Amino acid sequence: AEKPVRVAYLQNDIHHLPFWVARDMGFLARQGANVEVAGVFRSGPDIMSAFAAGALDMAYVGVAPATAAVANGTADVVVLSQSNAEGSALVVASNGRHLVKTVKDLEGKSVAIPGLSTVQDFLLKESLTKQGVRLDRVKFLVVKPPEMISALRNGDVDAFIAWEPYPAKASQMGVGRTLVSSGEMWPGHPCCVVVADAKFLASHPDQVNAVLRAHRQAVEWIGKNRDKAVDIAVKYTGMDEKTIRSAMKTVHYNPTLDADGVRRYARFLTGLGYIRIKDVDGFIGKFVRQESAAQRAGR
Amino acid sequence: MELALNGMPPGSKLLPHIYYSLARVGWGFSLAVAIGVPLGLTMGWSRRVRSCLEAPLELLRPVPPMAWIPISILWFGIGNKAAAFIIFLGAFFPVLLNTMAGVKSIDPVILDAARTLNAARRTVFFKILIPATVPSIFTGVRIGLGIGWMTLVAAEFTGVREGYGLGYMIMTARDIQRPDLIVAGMCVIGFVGIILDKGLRVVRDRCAAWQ
Amino acid sequence: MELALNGMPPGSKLLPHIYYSLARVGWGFSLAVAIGVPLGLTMGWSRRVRSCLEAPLELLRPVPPMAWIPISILWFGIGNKAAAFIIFLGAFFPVLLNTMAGVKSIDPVILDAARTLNAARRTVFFKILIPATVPSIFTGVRIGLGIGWMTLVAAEFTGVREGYGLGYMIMTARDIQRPDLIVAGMCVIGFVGIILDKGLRVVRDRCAAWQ
Amino acid sequence: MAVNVEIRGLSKTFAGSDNRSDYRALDCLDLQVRRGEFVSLLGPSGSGKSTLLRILAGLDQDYQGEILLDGASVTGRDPRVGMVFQEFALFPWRTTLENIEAGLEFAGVPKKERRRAAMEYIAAFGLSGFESCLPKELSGGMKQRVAIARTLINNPQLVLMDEPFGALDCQMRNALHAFLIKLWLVRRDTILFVTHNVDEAVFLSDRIVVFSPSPARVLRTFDIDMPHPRDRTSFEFNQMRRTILELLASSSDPLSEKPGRHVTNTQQARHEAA
Amino acid sequence: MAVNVEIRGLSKTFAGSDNRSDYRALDCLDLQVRRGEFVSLLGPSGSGKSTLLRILAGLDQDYQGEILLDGASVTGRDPRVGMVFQEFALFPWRTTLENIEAGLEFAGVPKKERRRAAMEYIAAFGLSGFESCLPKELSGGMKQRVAIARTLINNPQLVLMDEPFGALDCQMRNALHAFLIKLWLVRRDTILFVTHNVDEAVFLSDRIVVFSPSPARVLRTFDIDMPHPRDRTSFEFNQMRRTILELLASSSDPLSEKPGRHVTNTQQARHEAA
Ligand SMILES: Nc1ncnc2c1ncn2[C@@H]1O[C@H](COP(=O)(O)OP(=O)(O)OP(=O)(O)O)[C@@H](O)[C@H]1O
Ligand SMILES: Nc1ncnc2c1ncn2[C@@H]1O[C@H](COP(=O)(O)OP(=O)(O)OP(=O)(O)O)[C@@H](O)[C@H]1O
Ligand SMILES: [Mg+2]
Ligand SMILES: [Mg+2]
Repeated sequence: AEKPVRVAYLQNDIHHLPFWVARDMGFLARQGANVEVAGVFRSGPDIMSAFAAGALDMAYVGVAPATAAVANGTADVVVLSQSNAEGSALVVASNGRHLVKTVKDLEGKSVAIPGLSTVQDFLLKESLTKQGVRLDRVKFLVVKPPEMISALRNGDVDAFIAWEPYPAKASQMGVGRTLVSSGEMWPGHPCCVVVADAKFLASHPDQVNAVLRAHRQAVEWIGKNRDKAVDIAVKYTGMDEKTIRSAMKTVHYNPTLDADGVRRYARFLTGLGYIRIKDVDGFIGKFVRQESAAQRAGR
Repeated sequence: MELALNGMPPGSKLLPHIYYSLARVGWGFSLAVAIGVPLGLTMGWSRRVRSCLEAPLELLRPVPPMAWIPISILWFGIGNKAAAFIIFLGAFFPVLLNTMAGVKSIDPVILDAARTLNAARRTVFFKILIPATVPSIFTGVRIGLGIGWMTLVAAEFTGVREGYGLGYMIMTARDIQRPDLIVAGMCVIGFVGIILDKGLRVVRDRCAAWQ
Repeated sequence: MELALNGMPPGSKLLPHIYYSLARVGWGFSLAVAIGVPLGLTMGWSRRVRSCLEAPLELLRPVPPMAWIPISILWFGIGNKAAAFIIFLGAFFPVLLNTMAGVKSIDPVILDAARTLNAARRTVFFKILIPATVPSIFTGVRIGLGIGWMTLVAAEFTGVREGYGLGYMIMTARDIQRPDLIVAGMCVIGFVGIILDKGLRVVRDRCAAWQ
Repeated sequence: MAVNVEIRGLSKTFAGSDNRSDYRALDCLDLQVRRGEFVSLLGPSGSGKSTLLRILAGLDQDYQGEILLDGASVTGRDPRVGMVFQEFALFPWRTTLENIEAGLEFAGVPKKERRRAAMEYIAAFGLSGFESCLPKELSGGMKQRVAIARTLINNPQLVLMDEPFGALDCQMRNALHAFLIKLWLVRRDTILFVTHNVDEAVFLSDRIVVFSPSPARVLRTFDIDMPHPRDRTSFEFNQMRRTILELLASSSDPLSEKPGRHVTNTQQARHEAA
Repeated sequence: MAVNVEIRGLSKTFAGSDNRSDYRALDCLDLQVRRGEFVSLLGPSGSGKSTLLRILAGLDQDYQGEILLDGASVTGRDPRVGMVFQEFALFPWRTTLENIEAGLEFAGVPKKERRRAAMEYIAAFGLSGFESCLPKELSGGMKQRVAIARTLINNPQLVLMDEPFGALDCQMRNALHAFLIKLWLVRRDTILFVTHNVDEAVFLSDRIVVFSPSPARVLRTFDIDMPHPRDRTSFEFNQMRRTILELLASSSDPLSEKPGRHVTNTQQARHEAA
């Protein structure tokens, strides 16, 4: 018997709902994918470190840490499919101490971001630049998402940008309200993706494809069975149904990745000096292999 | 407060959390003792071994266990090996340093006495050095277990395979914004820590009654 | 390897990282000394104070500083106060316990001698107890500084307002997957830690020359 | 400056612990030390000599019976009583000078005055040149001289000495005997001196009190009226030594101990009790 | 079982450290101890007595000169040499029985046999009933008896004793003197005994060697041919004590020390050197 595929996902990140669904609804088994959860991680960079250590074959992870890891040569993975697009939001304090009505009002304020070089970092900075706000007029604080709500309540920050379900939780708790969702900032922006170790893909294409088929099936199923999907999300995160329900409104589950989005993102990282790639197109060509995988999946 | 009993990622009961955490600490800590004690004995005993290893160890010592997390994932992948490694790092230095200090603090007259009783160098090592160092080893082991246990949360930060662990439980409680469960988790950690320490003290009082 | 000099979140130089980390450790550590030493002295001196405070402190002791992070943010918000609190927690117990142990280990004959020289209780406290405990206090302070420094990475995990700090630097290096920079950061932490310890040893050799 | 000491019906019981029953160290002891008298206490280990001294010094106030200084009953610590300990008990972080002036400092004597007084004692005790040495830099005999000076500078009227020369070698001990007698002949304070050394007791004291094994009773008292300085090798001296040695040998045989309680010295007992 | 010891031109220099220059503890010392002779070494503190014993025991091999046992030159540790230390130096984690049988255990003697031998020594040394006590549960005199038994069970032909009774009180000391002489009269091993106590030296030895202040030279030798057991208060005994005490007093005055080097005892010096 073949060794099971070692898969990882992030704890409490509803962007990874398709995996939970594929697992609980038996899609993985039905597609003949023998999968083992090799780790539940707290952050994308940790998942990429695990790839570097050879401890993982496939994972659900943010496109940002995957790009950084591959560009910096730490891990060799390829993106095969998208888990979700959009699904983050900019939240401002609900008590209106400082009147923030638009992104432009953030000038001179402080905003929490989940980490430098994250998708959220990119979205916010791009959006601010578009509104004509100079970046050095805004104070960015790196705060881990679970602490963002406390920080916002304490007045340590005036706003935060994070992935769901934290924005939903904040409004659920009455601490903040969503100013703009990430879909409004950049419609259809890529967020979480399904990646596989490049060597594993070459040696075990069938197993990879089985997982991808289950993934597509799960995404489709979520679209049709909203309520049942919510139940599964509640089970995996331990959060209340109401939060999950409102969080899922802005998460757009879609298996097809916008490669242009990744390109835009890679340019952003290069611009900030976090990564150094000369040939962005060549890089994307090697990094995003969605078409070939889809072709193989459809075979 | 003891809602924690209902399980934190709901459905995950308290006992397996404790069990998995104990297993991780157990591995890392045992490794620290298994390496730290013999190494400490030889480093205390032989000036040559000491002068070789002292400098690199001194540089590693003040590096926080947390700073090792990325490296440990790189080396050991995820799951128990990486967690045990972080805990090992926390527990190793107190065990090593106390064992070394114990060897150095042996009254030289005791060693002289053994030599005038015609004990060979080997005999001195096994029959004098080791028993005489036992109390210091225990001190180191107790501190090491304490620090190892304190490193637990950091270690479970790296991600856990089984979905169980006290540190993981606290992280989950944090994710879903339940301060009460965080505090409950902290109490459990404090409590288990006290029990472990009490246990070690009992063992020590058995083994080092002559002190 | 010393690319770290170019700054980790690119543009942020190494020196301010060290400076901000030192400031945070400085605050937390000073607080630990400022509270731990007098509390340890009184707890060692007065059986009543000791019996009141011993039990709750024993429960808090084995709780890892990292487990305090969510609580500390809840109480202190983000930034230096929360970080200093975490470091305080790491440094406080070694300082307290060593001071207490120091008071208890004073040779009772020394206290008897002071009393037969007609020293009042107050005089014994200030002129005998405190100077006699200085070496133990220094031991505690050294261990406390070491652990405080080890807690730094955890503390800077809570988020830093200024965008500087060695722990923050390592986290950033992790976020963008640069193991070389992580190792460089660890070396810097180890190195600064050694320098701090050396400094404390110099001060101790000045103050406790009589030992 | 001296005081008359009367001890009447003094009893002391140490409370037992888990593996030790209550222990009666002193049982209705009567003893008088006259004004300006030098009295030595001899007796087997554990007979209660240190216990008696600690009570007289006011370090232990849990006893029955009465202590009278110059006829007035005393409870607790009396500032007229000074004590010299076997373990020297110097303050290790203080220099010779600072140790000797400690008593005056505690009493609030101004710095200049107490420094002048301390320097006088330093000269008298042959410690000149060592004023700023720490205790660890002194030899045993010098430490004991500092300890004596530190006690005497307070001008106690009763000086208690608990085996003060026990830790010294023979030559140092003999030199300090001569020194102590020279001091005492001038000051004439009342001294109660505990020792295990018969030679020492005969050389120093006006009267030797021999205790029985615990609980201490007075077994016998010897008056010694040889003039100072005494000759350790004279016939009279050795006659006295022989009598006392024989009395001690008959009252207890140290080589025939029974398993059970074994407290080597008070220090250890005190530690165990703590 | 005894051995003849000859020491020829023995010199020992301790290397200096930062704040201490090289120190010559022994300078071309000659000394003979005859087969079965009990020789005591007297001399001021720091004169090099312990240094000499450590060299003879093979614990210090960095010296010049020659040591002959029964005419054969010896370097390093010789199994015929045993040593008893002032600090008892018992293994604190071992019971009385285990301490006494240690030497046989190290030599690989089977358990049954060595246990039998140890029990014999325990009985002979009056330690019956204390076989399974740990050292901390023994009194000082018992500890020293265990230390002596532990050394003698190895049947050394030269027994070195470095102030073995220094830590004991007078009565215990006198009782052990009688005990040691009784043993020695039967065994007749060669004994080299270091002490500060003149009384002890006169009571025990065939010959007393008095060392000068450091570096040690032999100042004088006294032959004592009083029969055992000796009477400490006899005229002859005290005549000898007086002569030796006067010689010691004239050769150094312990109360007139100069600031500078002050090492109270060997232990401390060794610690500082470590
Ligand atoms: N704190 C204590 N608790 C219990 N027992 C004690 C305590 N202090 C002394 N003892 C006991 O009281 C008895 C008398 O002790 P003490 O120290 O007075 O004897 P001593 O005559 O001074 O003996 P030594 O000559 O050995 O100094 C001893 O048997 C000792 O065990
Ligand atoms: N390890 C050492 N390093 C340097 N000097 C030493 C060392 N051991 C001993 N000495 C010095 O050698 C001299 C002789 O010491 P030794 O211990 O032999 O004297 P001793 O005659 O035994 O004195 P005591 O009667 O006090 O035991 C002393 O001055 C001492 O300071
Ligand atoms: Mg006593
Ligand atoms: Mg010596």
